[in-house]
Amino acid sequence: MFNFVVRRVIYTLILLILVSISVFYIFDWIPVDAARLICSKQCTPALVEANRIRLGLDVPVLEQWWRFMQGLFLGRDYGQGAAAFHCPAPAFGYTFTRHQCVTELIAKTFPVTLSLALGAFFLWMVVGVSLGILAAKNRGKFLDKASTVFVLVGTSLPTFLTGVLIIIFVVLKFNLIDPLQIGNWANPFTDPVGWLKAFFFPSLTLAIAYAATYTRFTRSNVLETASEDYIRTARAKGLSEKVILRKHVLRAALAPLVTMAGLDFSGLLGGAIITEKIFGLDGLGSLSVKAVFQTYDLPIIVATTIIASAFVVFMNLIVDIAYAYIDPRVRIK
Amino acid sequence: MAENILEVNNLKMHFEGKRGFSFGSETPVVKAVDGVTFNVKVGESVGLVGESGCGKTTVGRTVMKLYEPTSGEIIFQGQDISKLKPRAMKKYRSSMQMIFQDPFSSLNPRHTVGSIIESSFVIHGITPEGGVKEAVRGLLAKVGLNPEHINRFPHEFSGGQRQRIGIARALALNPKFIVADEPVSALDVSIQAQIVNLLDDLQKEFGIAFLFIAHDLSVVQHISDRVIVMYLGKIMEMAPTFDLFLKPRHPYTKALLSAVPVPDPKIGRAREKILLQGDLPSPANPPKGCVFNTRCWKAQDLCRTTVPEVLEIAPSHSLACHFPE
Amino acid sequence: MAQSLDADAQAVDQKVVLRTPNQIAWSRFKRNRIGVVSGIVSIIFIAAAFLAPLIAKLTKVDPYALYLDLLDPDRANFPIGKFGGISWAHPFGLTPEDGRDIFANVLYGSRISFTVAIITSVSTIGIGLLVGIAAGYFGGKIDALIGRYSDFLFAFPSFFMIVALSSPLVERLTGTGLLQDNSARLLVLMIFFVFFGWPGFARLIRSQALSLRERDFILAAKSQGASHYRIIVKEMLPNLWATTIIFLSLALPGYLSAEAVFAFLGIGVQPPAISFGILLDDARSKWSSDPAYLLITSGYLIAIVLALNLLGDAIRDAIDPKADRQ
Amino acid sequence: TSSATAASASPVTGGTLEFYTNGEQFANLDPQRNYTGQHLAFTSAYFMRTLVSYTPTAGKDGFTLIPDLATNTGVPSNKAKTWKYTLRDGVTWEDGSAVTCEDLKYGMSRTFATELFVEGPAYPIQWLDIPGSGGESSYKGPYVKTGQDLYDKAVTCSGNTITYNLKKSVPDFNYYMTYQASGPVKKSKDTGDKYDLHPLATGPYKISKYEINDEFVLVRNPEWNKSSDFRTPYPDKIVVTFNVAEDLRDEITLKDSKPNAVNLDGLAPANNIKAMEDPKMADRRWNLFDPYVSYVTANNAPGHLDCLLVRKAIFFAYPAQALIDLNGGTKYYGEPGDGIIKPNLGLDYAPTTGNIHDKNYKIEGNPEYAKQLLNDAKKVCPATVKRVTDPKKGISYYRTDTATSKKVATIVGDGLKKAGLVVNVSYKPSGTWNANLEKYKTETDLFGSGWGPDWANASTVVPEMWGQGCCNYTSNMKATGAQAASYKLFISNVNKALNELDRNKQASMWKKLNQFGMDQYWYVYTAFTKTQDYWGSKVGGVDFWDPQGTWIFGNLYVKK
Amino acid sequence: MSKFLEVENLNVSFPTEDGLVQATNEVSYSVGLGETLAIVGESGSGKSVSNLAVMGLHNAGSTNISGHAWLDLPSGRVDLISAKPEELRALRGKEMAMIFQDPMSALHPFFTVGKQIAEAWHLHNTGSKRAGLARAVEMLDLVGIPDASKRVNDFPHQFSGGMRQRVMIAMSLINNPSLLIADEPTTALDVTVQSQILQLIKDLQKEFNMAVIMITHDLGVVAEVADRVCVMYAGKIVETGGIDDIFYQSVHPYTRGLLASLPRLEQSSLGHRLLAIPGTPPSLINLPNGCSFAPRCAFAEHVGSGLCTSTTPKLELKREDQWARCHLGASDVSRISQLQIGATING
Ligand SMILES: Nc1ncnc2c1ncn2[C@@H]1O[C@H](COP(=O)(O)OP(=O)(O)OP(=O)(O)O)[C@@H](O)[C@H]1O
Ligand SMILES: Nc1ncnc2c1ncn2[C@@H]1O[C@H](COP(=O)(O)OP(=O)(O)OP(=O)(O)O)[C@@H](O)[C@H]1O
Ligand SMILES: [Mg+2]
Ligand SMILES: [Mg+2]
Repeated sequence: MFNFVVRRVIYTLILLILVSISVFYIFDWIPVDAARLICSKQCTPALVEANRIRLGLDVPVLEQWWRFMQGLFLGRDYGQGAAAFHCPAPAFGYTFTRHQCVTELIAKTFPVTLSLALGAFFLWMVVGVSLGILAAKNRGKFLDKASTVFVLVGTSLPTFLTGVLIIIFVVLKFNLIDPLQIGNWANPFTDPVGWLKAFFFPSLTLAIAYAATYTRFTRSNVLETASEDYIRTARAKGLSEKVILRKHVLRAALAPLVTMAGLDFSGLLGGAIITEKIFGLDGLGSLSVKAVFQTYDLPIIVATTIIASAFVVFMNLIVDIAYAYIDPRVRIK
Repeated sequence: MAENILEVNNLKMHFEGKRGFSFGSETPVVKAVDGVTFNVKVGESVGLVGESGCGKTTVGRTVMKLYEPTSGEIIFQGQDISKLKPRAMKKYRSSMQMIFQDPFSSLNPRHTVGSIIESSFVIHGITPEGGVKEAVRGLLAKVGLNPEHINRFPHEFSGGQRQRIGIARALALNPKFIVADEPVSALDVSIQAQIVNLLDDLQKEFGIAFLFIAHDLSVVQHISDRVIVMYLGKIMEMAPTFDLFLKPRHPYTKALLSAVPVPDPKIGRAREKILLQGDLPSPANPPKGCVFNTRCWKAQDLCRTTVPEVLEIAPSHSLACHFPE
Repeated sequence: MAQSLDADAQAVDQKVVLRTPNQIAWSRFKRNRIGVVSGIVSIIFIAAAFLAPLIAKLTKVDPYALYLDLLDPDRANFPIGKFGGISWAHPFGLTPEDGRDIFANVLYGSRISFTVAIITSVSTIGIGLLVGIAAGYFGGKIDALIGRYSDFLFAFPSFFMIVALSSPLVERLTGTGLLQDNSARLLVLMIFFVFFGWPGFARLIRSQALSLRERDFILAAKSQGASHYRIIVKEMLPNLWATTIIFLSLALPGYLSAEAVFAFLGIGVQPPAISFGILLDDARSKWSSDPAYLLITSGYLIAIVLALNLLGDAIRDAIDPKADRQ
Repeated sequence: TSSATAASASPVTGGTLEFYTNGEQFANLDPQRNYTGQHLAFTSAYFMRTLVSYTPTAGKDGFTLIPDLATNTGVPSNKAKTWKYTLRDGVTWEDGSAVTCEDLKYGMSRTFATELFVEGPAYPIQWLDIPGSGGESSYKGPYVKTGQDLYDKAVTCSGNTITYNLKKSVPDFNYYMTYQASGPVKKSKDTGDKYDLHPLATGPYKISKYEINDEFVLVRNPEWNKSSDFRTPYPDKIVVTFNVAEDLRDEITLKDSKPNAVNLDGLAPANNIKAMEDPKMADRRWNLFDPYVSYVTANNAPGHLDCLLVRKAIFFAYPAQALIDLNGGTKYYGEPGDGIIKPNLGLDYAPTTGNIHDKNYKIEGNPEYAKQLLNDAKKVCPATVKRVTDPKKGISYYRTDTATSKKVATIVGDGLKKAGLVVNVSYKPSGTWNANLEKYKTETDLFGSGWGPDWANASTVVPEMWGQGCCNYTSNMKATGAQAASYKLFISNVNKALNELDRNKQASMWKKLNQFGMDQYWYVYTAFTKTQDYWGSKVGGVDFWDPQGTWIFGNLYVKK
Repeated sequence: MSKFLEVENLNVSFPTEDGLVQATNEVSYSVGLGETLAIVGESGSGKSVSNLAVMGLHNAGSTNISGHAWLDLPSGRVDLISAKPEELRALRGKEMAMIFQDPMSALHPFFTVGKQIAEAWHLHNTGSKRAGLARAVEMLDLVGIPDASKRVNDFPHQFSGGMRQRVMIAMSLINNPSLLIADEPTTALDVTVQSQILQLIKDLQKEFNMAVIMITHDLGVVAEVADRVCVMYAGKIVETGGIDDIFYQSVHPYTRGLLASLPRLEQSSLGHRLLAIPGTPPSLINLPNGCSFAPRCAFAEHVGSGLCTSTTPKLELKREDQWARCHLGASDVSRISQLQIGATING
């Protein structure tokens, strides 16, 4: 087990290094000259050159990457001479269009994304899993059919439509929440109601599609597990159906959900782009998308890409290790 | 004395630790076959028995060159084929064929019976006299199936019939040597006999040499001239069938024979049984010394330290035991 | 031996069903009423998409024509009349501001969306099959390599990468002068979909190939001397079709809505070409003044995706009734 | 035009005045970057003072300059090549220190730091007596310090008096002093790029919070002395909320759900009409001509629209009506213009001849006449005609990829098609549009934008749009070949007009030049646009500031 | 004498897409305490289905069950088929227990074996967790798992096949049931392990005086463990009787065929052909008219006027305590088979 974990961690780190280097190469390769973009309307070659130095794009890609990595651990100076300034570690870069260290931006937007992701995660897990279980339990009956409809609708509605429809036909129609409050950051610890108001509907939107998938997955897993031999064994012992479901079936049926949920969740941490856009949430997704669409703000783009990758890669690691704990068969040798 | 069609010398097949899509979960090396030496004479039927996981299938497949052996020689019709590349191997393929255990998975469910059997011809670019279709019909008849069923799919047949299809496929190119890997163990008793008889007949009729793998000793006894007993990747005992069943010399063979349930209550009641302790150790981590020592009632210190050599104790009767019966 | 021959013949003849797996699947499918209906509806949608020019001609509407005189200049060029200007001539009404016929636009939009979805699904399947089989069948180093590579690809935030990279790549493509603006945009989008889409399918195929590889009929073919090529093409592929068709039935509606999502973000084709995303984005921004526009365009998209999803479910149930997905 | 009527009531002190916008941040607050009317008006009204200001009064009087940080509006000498200002006493920064001449000098020097600041009006680079050409100066700004001695000679301080030495006559120099770019920056508090987020206040308010995408808050500046300023602050607090979704923004305005707030953006066209026609909203809105001219310029470089008749054909085929309707109609969007000088520029405007006054001009487009013109053009410039009618090539038209932009392009394409012209639209990412401007403007044939004068003189219009100005980047006059000679003459006339000290003479020169450009059909479409703005029912003191085309922010107060 | 379990006319059928599967048809058998009944038959002949019905382990919705299965409890006879689910549940694991063919999949992979065994104990006893676990160790010890007190905390995948089957046995016997149904408990195991397990079951049966039903398709196993035998074919019991009767003087041609087709280790059968039963068992959906075995039966032609293919034979008493479902009498069968064997060997 220890070996397994160590090997996984090393692999994860290697993967992360490779991915981050690739990100640097990719953004170097594409025909976008960030040095030119930040000099706005009137670009002279000298100005572009100056910008290149300011952005640190004047050195080979690998060195750019290395400086980035150093910056992560040691902090980094941006700009030159009198106008230079320092971003403390972990420095993800500096954006000249928003005049801020990228780390500050991330620190500000991440809680939003995290709230959205957590809210959605909670909703879809609760709804998806319980509906899936209920449907499996009442296989072929009304509830099962109703859940089928839910699954179909959920998987057929693109998030952006769900979001728009929820805003138009729920939020605005019934005046549920001061529209200005949606997406306004509120600290969940000091202002839980404000937090709920800000994130309930966006989370709901996001949760619907996932909940549908999870309902389907849970239902089929529960049914599949229920037909396993060891469930028959449990029945032969004289266990009641309730206990069998609760203890024996769910344990095995829901284990694969850990992997799925972990990866889905980590995917969202990188930003739920569509939902954030529709509800005007200021999360990582919006940050990165705006960076693309507004000025192609390379430092933000690179930083968010790497962060999103890191979430995925690390979550993969965590999920793998967690799964090994949940399923003793994986916990080997 | 008839010459050998197959000679296997110190064959080893070790499966490397497995790596796949996910980094981190690697499996250890499995010494599935660890130095076996035996031969099969022309037209002879050799049985290979042993407990599950002892490496019978691996021997069969390695001999067929479905696996690249780790080391050792496989001399087929006088030629060492152990290192041949697939293309060079093709020449020998028509003379050696295989029959599989599971009649369900050995036939491609998406092909008709006809195309399954004719594939042998297609692959080797052979057009038999009277055409491929005719030849296929002939083969079907030969194994006791209705030639009209040439266009049916495998799932329309019962297990025994499917096994016949598999046999027809193996016979297509008139092989000289067939590896039959538990050809009847998946079949019901009433069907088993049909197939055993069929194989028996074919062997006699065409003089095909067989390596007959089975864990059911009574079947092996019925069909083989000679029997090899394997345990944990190694040969324990090798002897003519009659000798082996009459007077097993290796403790393991003895235990194995005594464990076979006899379908005769009176004999069963009278018989004394040797009950082995425990189970087969893992081939990934075999015991030191004689591999059988952990379950052997006669094991002594020597057995735990020293690997017994395979010695010929009587004409064509070999044994690997420090303390034979 | 003659005796057993007869008995066998009898046993076979006595069987109730003598059908190929495909026939069985088909008959199972035919019995599923929802499946049949959604199949027909899907075909109608697809036909309508690809026959859009013909339909437009028959109904005498031009998707590119601007029916400006049917717009109300006093309402910032919103259509005259209720429900977004629905009339016999324009059954779905007109787009605000530029007065295009929504019916024709929806048809043309679905044509682009379907084209994207079909091409990407097919390419994804092609690459996925190739790579998945290579990994699963050959195993070993190839498998490890492909595995690592797909781990690597999975680590990228694909959605965001598409957003971030597509317009620079479009620039690069149009810069070569080989492609026009919109074809470049479509090509880039499709390349991205395929690029990030294949590892998923390849993994699926790999695991199937891996278990197929252990099936005795593959070993049988090998022992007969069949080449790798023959084994893959003749023995494995026919057994992978079911998985492939199931994947296709999921991928098609998936890519269809993905195209819309990206067009909604401003990635993908641009006017005068028409796509769902463009229509939906436009409709969304005008929902308060012209709700019919949003309802009709989103309704049409949802209907297509729903029909395809239902069809996919039915196909899956028919092919693989045990796998109990809803 | 009817302006606000609430001005008659007496203003109330206290309360919170709010603004809301779909935007995510102020384009720029850094004084040397600030260049849009509304931002200039906003910053100077509340917290950043300049040497000179426009009078905070509605109507023509608004154009009158009044001293702000300075004691006068500037003393020119040496044929307006030298300008002197004396600082007022008692003006302080928000940290309590006095605003000095050095601060002013340092502020303007930042304009030269083009590696950092390029967004602002960069007139000093052309004007100050420092060698250099075009946008390049020998002085590289206070950070790099190259040529610092040259700058120190051009701008000098003696006590409280600052002197600007120019290399040519600039009669309008004092107008430039209303720009934040001319304003002070305290060197020790300069944070370079980051200064944009928190410029130091000199006015009655100071920034207490600025979070991009979120909120901007101004509170009273305790270091500010009433005695040193003409301003009277009313609200206690000013809050700008960013990033309000467009739907919500419109909803708030229509329902007056935030009565103490001002809509900084306006409304989507359809809602705009709704709001304008709603009698209940009568005293919460205005509809006025803004200072801007919206235009579509034709690239007349060789290989592009280098043929006068073709440009003219495009002009007459242009579907102006549909475009105007889509934006709200003539009542709200504006009318086709007859030049680049708008009537509200006053002195410099006169109706032109030809173009929209031509008898063949139809507001909905006149494709027949355009076809006729194209036919004529075939004799003069067959290659160009062939190109613009070739379905594979056509007129290349770059636009940003926003939703409205796409609709406009569609309508333009459709309109020109009727005349047999082919339009080939390329949508470019709006975010990187500005950065690629230089490239785009040489590639595209048609190019749309808008421009308002920097102050009430066509000297900030004609040279900028058609000549060799400093600050407008959409100008793509590269007339060569057959047109080279006449264009050269045009430029020399522009330069003459620029140096003309007699304002009336100058005005008539601008009029002629305007006519010339229109006769060349350098623009294939111009519109004199209007603006509609909205505010809540509790907002008082609403007046239109003509020079800035927006509210007189300093007059706004929150009603009790 | 009333037996501990008496199954009467048990019919189990499954409605499927292709038609009604008549898995068992009028099945009756019984077993007494201390007795072992072997049910033998080919794959799909209904062995498991009938015993699952006894245990009440069929899916209620998709199975049709009729008939009776009387359990002779001290508190009175209970019909397991018509009993309420709760009653049945109280009996399962307590009075009757079952072990299954595949020990690999019959244990829950996520719980330690100790927990799984103790769970069975807690269900029918009250006691602390620790007591349950102690009891589990005791049972593991009893079934011969070395080092039981340590291994209770292991997971099933850490055990070999034979050990898992021991765990299954320990689990099913923890409440001292009076009836143990073993459904092919050794089919998945090697011969050496098989004989260990069979011995274990025999020993335990003796110790606890249980009624055992041993389901198998291996006549060798039957010979070793059974007191009485039921032979099943196509959902029906074709012959039943004492062990020696079935092996040495079977009446039904199918039983005879089975015995004759076995290659045998003991009598040196080298060289001579096996006597195979031709053909394959019928599908359970459309059973042929008459005797299900008739199409494969070498005796059918000796019965007059196509009786075998038209009339379904009843289970009749052919000899003392030996019933068979055949139109032929006991003496006919042995006469004809003598003839046939001679013919095959010579021909
Ligand atoms: N491809 C493989 N990779 C790794 N290990 C393998 C592979 N094939 C077989 N083994 C291992 O090698 C050992 C011998 O396997 P083999 O299949 O030869 O046994 P067998 O005697 O045929 O058993 P059985 O009676 O169950 O068929 C087993 O432990 C098995 O797990
Ligand atoms: N749930 C079910 N639905 C439909 N048919 C079933 C079901 N369960 C069993 N059957 C059918 O009932 C018949 C009897 O099955 P059963 O499991 O009792 O056979 P068996 O004698 O135990 O065979 P084996 O030796 O293979 O275990 C088979 O034909 C089987 O296909
Ligand atoms: Mg094997
Ligand atoms: Mg069974």
